[in-house]
Amino acid sequence: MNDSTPLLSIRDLRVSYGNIKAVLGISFEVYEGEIVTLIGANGAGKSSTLRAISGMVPYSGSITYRNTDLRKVVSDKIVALGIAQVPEGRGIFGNLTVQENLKLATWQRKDKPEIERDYERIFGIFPRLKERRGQLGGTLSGGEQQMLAVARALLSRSKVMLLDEPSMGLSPVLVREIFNILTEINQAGTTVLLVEQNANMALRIASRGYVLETGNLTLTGTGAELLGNPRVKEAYLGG
Amino acid sequence: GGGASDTIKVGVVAELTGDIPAVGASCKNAAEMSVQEINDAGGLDVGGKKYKVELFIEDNAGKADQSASAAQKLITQQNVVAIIGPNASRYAIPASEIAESSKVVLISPWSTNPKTTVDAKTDAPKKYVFRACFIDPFQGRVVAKFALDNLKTTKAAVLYDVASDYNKGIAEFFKQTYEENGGTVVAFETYTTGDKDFSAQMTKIKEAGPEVIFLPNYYSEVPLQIQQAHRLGITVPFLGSDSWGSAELITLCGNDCEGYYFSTHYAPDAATPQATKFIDAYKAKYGQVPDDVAALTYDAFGLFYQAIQSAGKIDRQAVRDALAVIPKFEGVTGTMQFQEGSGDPIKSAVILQVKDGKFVWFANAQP
Amino acid sequence: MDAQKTPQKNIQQPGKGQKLGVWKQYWDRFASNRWLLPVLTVAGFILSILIPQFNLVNPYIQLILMYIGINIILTTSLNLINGYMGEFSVGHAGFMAVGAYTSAVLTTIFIPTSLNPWLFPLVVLAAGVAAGLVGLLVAIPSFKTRGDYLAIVTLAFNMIVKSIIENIEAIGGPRGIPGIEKLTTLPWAFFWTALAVWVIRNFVYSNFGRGVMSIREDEIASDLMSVNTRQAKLLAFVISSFFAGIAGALFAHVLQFISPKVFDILKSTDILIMVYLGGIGSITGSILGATIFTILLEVLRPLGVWRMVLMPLVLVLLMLFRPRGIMGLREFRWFIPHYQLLATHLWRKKKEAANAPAAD
Amino acid sequence: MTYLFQQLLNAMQLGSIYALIALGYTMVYGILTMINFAHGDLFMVGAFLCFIAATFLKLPFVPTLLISMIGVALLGVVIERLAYKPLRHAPRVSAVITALGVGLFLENFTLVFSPYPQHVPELIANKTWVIAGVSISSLQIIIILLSIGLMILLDQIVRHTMVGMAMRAISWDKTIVPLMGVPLNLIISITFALGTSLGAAAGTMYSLAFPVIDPYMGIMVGWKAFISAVVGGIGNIRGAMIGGFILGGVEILVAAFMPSTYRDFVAFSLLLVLLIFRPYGILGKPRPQKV
Amino acid sequence: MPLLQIDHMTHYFGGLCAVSDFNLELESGELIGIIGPNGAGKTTVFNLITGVYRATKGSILINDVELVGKTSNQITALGIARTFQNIRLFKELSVLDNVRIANYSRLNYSPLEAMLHTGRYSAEEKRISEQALELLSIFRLDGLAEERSANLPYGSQRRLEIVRALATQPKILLLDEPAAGMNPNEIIQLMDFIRWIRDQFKLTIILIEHQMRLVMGICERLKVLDFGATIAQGLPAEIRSNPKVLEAYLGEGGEE
Ligand SMILES: Nc1ncnc2c1ncn2[C@@H]1O[C@H](COP(=O)(O)OP(=O)(O)OP(=O)(O)O)[C@@H](O)[C@H]1O
Ligand SMILES: Nc1ncnc2c1ncn2[C@@H]1O[C@H](COP(=O)(O)OP(=O)(O)OP(=O)(O)O)[C@@H](O)[C@H]1O
Ligand SMILES: [Mg+2]
Ligand SMILES: [Mg+2]
Repeated sequence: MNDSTPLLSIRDLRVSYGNIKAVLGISFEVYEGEIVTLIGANGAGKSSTLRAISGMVPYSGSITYRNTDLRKVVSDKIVALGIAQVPEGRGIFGNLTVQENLKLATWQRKDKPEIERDYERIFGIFPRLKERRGQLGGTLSGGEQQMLAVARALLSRSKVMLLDEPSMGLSPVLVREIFNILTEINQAGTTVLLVEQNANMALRIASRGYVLETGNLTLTGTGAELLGNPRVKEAYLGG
Repeated sequence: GGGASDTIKVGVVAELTGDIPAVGASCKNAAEMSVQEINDAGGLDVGGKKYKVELFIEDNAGKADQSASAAQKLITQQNVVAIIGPNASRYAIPASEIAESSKVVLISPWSTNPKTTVDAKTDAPKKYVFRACFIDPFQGRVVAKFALDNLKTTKAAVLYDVASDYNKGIAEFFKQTYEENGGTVVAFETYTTGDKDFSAQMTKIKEAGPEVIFLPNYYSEVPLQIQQAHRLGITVPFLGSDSWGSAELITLCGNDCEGYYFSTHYAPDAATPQATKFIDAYKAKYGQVPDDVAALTYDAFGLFYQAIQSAGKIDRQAVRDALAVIPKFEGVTGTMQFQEGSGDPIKSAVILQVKDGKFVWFANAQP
Repeated sequence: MDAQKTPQKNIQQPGKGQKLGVWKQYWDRFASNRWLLPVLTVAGFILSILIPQFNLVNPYIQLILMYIGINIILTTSLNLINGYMGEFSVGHAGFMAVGAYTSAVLTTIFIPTSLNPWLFPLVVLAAGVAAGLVGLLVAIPSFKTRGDYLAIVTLAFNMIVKSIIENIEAIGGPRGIPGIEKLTTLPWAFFWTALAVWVIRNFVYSNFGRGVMSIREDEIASDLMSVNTRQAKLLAFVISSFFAGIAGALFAHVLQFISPKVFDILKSTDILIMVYLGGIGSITGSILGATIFTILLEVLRPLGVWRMVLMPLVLVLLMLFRPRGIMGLREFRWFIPHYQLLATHLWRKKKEAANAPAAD
Repeated sequence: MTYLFQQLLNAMQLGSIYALIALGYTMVYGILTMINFAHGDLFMVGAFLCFIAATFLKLPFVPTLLISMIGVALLGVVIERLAYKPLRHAPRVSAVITALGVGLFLENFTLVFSPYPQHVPELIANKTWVIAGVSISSLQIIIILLSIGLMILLDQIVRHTMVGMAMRAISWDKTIVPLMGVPLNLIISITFALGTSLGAAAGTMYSLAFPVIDPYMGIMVGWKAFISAVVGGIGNIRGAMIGGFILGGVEILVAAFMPSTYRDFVAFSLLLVLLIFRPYGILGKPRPQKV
Repeated sequence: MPLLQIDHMTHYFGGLCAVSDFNLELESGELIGIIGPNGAGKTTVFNLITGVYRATKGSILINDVELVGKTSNQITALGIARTFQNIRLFKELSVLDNVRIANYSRLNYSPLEAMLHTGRYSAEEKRISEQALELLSIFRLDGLAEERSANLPYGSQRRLEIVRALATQPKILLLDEPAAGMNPNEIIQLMDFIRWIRDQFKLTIILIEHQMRLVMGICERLKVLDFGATIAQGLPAEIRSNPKVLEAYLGEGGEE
């Protein structure tokens, strides 16, 4: 699957908040069509990495998407380039309806008819959202919110989707549903960078994975390799 | 104490910022003009020696506490011989307490509250506090008499600012005198400083059917009040107090004030040569007709000059003693003289009428 | 309003040179010296007696010192609500008015002049109590209402107090009360200021004070952690208004004249500015804020009209560079009650002692 | 009866002016949850721009209104960029105090150039009709219609346009907004431009209705707009309208039927009573807080 | 006599029935779990017990004292403490202060004594501080006592929430999704931790969780909610194979 040029390439990324250092110089890349997962303990710097890619926090090092240096691109234009993020805690606008939440995600797009078609495609994947079009985002159940968040990311025509702990706080049945959807989306051509606490499931669907420990990358390998790695087993899979 | 050897230091406390900056601006203008005149003429002759006048102007930001500290600063830091100002009574009173206890003369150009010059505890007049204007009861009575006798009305309405002591004082004395002399006040309405909408009160006044309406309010508010009354179809004449006496009134009012009367200190058209000179000089310097604050400030300075000249030395106590017995001071706003043992001047008032966009002498007024 | 919802906190560590480091060391030693507080207090008190006695500084500076004291009381007490409890009261001048009028009515009408100097402490206390009782009334809406809505309640309260005074002829109406005796002296001003600061500090460092602070952080969690939030709010409002009343009494008896205009919303705004200038949730901040503001106003006097143009600019710039005010949420170490530090101190000692033999 | 109608009409006029100011106020608040205490002073600047345009440039009504609105909108945007934007992540009160400072600055800066009140010339020929004893002026009608019209327009913008949607999203959580590809700073600037230009429109109308203006005119009006906005439910556009009318109505009717000395006392006491029964204003709802 | 007895507890949000006819008898020392789909009403049950919302119907008795109608702080003083689904620490306060606050209902000095700095006040403050430090040291947080709690790493914040709850000296501890955001390994540590605090502090614990490993691993009894109603209850083993639960919550694959 690996082409020679990565879709997304992170070089020596450092992120800090005041004097708290969250990410201490990591490098990795994501190739087209992959599901790459980033696992690690609490506070390891996973979310900070995703935030840096989306331009939400200042960082040092470089992040390149195709051949664009993302440092020079403001947050909202990064989305236009095709990198969407499903943030930690879903980030649904509770005072907007489902329909409005979706519509807002098309801000950067000018192709009206295409957008209509995309709505249909998305409602195909998430029939539940179609039912709940008029409902306020804040009143959706956790799982529904998560679907909405993914749907929004898709609607911005993203080539790469960054997901931050999509299974957090969801019931087992919804967790499985979300992971199924991720695989489907990926098969339909979206590249996925997934941050997960639920390392078991994440590594199962991932083509490759990285382990992040206190701001540093310590291990890497294919999903299956990491699943079998004794250190990973001990630290992240619960023995 | 007081004063270096070759200059006379005078302090001014004025409302340069805060709720009535226009008052402060006029006070400052007149003060600067007065001092400049003296200095251009080579200084003031005191005891055979020419002294330059040095002016210290302090802003009180429209705050009572800052008035006190400004006065205190002038007295102790700048070592002034006397203080002119503050103008509004609510700022003049705290400053006057400082002046009184420091034994320094304070002349308020414009404070009309009777309490300014009186020690409230003993009811005795303060020794060091003077003013250049007449007091509220006097003016309230003057206008009431005018309304009854000259305008031959029996039903009057009043609209005044309840949050301002000046307006309230005059309004109440007007009411008292008017009713004591056979009239009735059919509506006695209020508003609060800063209000711009008087429609409710005017509607109420219209209902009460007065023959004359008294507005003892500032010239910045009066035009709005009259305009709104006109819009409601009120046609009876309006009366005012000295706070109308600014040329601004005409600009702000346009045609709406035409024909109405107010009591004030002097009539620009029937002015003495001295007053005319002042008015012309002021117009030349600042591009506008001086209002009452400017004229009274100018007079306060005049009083001070005359007092220090007759004292013959630059000494705070001597100035006070001379001022208290000043024989007869010919000011821009008329002649004045302090009542025996009091800081309130005996002054005459005039009634002016707005005519063709000018203030015109209408009558001399007796309280 | 909730001041604490901050996604990002930048704890800045300004790069200091070597030289500064040495100074900082001295400063730290100075700032954490726990003898400083009693020494300062006693020295201040003695000075406050000596200054007027021997005219060590001129009356102008004495007057400013008294203003500073009064402003410190106002600022510290308002900080209890706006800084520690995290509400946004914009009506502090209203409480001040209650105190000022209570005391002025007492000294001008009820108490014979000859007794005034002797009864003055009681008069001030009465002013505080009166304001405190009114504070109780304002606290009640705070049980249900928060944030901007509570701000409006305090604003309305300020306007109502002013309007009531304007309507009562017996206490001078809009003309106010002139001829109040000058009973506030420098020692008294110092005494009440020190008392206010001391009492509020003690309160803040008690569990009641922590309760008040926890309301600022998260009222629901606070309630669930056994904090009687109503009691805490009531306490905060009553203490705050009590001291505002005291400040009002001192103010009336230094100015010798009060009128409702003195206590309008602009006065409240001034106090607000002093609080946020000095820093929310910090008593030393309040002391600094009041002092700097009062002095700055006087020092900038020669600027005339421009003074009031410059002051707000200073405020805006300060907010931009120190959004929590000069001392926001921090306190000098010497200012914190002794036992507060002692507990952790002892604890560390104990642990070291326990660890020591093991290390051998 | 005539009396009552006349007073109600008076209340309508004052109410719609308060409403107009409260609209801009609540708009900025609704999107940024920031009390813009400088709003009253931007309103004042609007009135002064109107005065300058009408007096010195001798422009008629519509260009004057536009100049005032555009000028203040620019000023609003600049203030936001310089003074509020750096404080987006600071505690909310810091921005509020900054706004207070900005307001004081605007007041006193204007004062330096204009210590005396200024007169605004009559831009709309004022006609008064008397219908069944009730006087109605052309200005009154224009003011009432304009404020209702602007409210409807604003309401539509916020509810039904993409920009409006983005504004509402910002009010919910501004950190997420850029992830939707929405330019946060632009939307905030638009919000400020809209809100402050409404303030300027109010300033212009106000100075036509009450043609004496001074640098401090915005203080009291600003507080009243704040009160109106809160009474209606702060952040709620229709609420601001209702709040403005209620405040105007109460002020006029208390003065009309009680001794006018008690006006402030009664009006503000009523306000307190209202807040006791509706702690979040008339149309306001507490933001749902999940425990 | 059960320690906690809940009868017919029902709550509506507007028209929505968030909890309907919830019954529970809890004996001292038990550790039970509440599970159910998102939005089933689990957190609401906690909110009703702790007085955040007032139950529309029903009664909640602790040691025969009625809790419905009491304020949260009274309920906490009666011995019920909780943690939150989203961490709700007092962020700007120090770790130590977070814990000390929990003594509010048991102070032996009055506000006046506090203000006047009496001996009793200092002594009590000293006692509270030492007690809090003692507790913090049990959880290895004493080194951070003077740190702002917002500066703590996520895991420590979760632990601090539990410490703070314990500082109110509860009989019953309610834990709302304590494992949220933890990886499987951390979850295993958490299980030991919960068992340990139960024994150490003689607690009765009710736990809400979506992590089946944790729930099945330590809970003695389970209640399953769906749309506010109790759809199943019993031993973990029974629940695991209950068809209703499988359909509504666990999914066909069953527990992972
Ligand atoms: N806004 C912020 N301000 C200050 N520190 C922060 C901020 N956001 C994160 N941190 C700190 O940065 C470090 C890394 O945080 P990050 O959120 O990237 O971790 P994470 O791996 O996503 O953890 P989690 O599993 O808890 O989501 C942590 O120590 C955290 O406390
Ligand atoms: N304050 C509230 N106002 C209105 N509805 C509410 C409120 N709190 C909760 N609800 C609703 O009540 C229902 C139960 O919510 P609750 O938080 O108890 O669910 P939960 O079982 O804890 O879910 P989760 O597992 O996602 O935390 C949901 O439909 C929720 O939307
Ligand atoms: Mg994270
Ligand atoms: Mg829950």
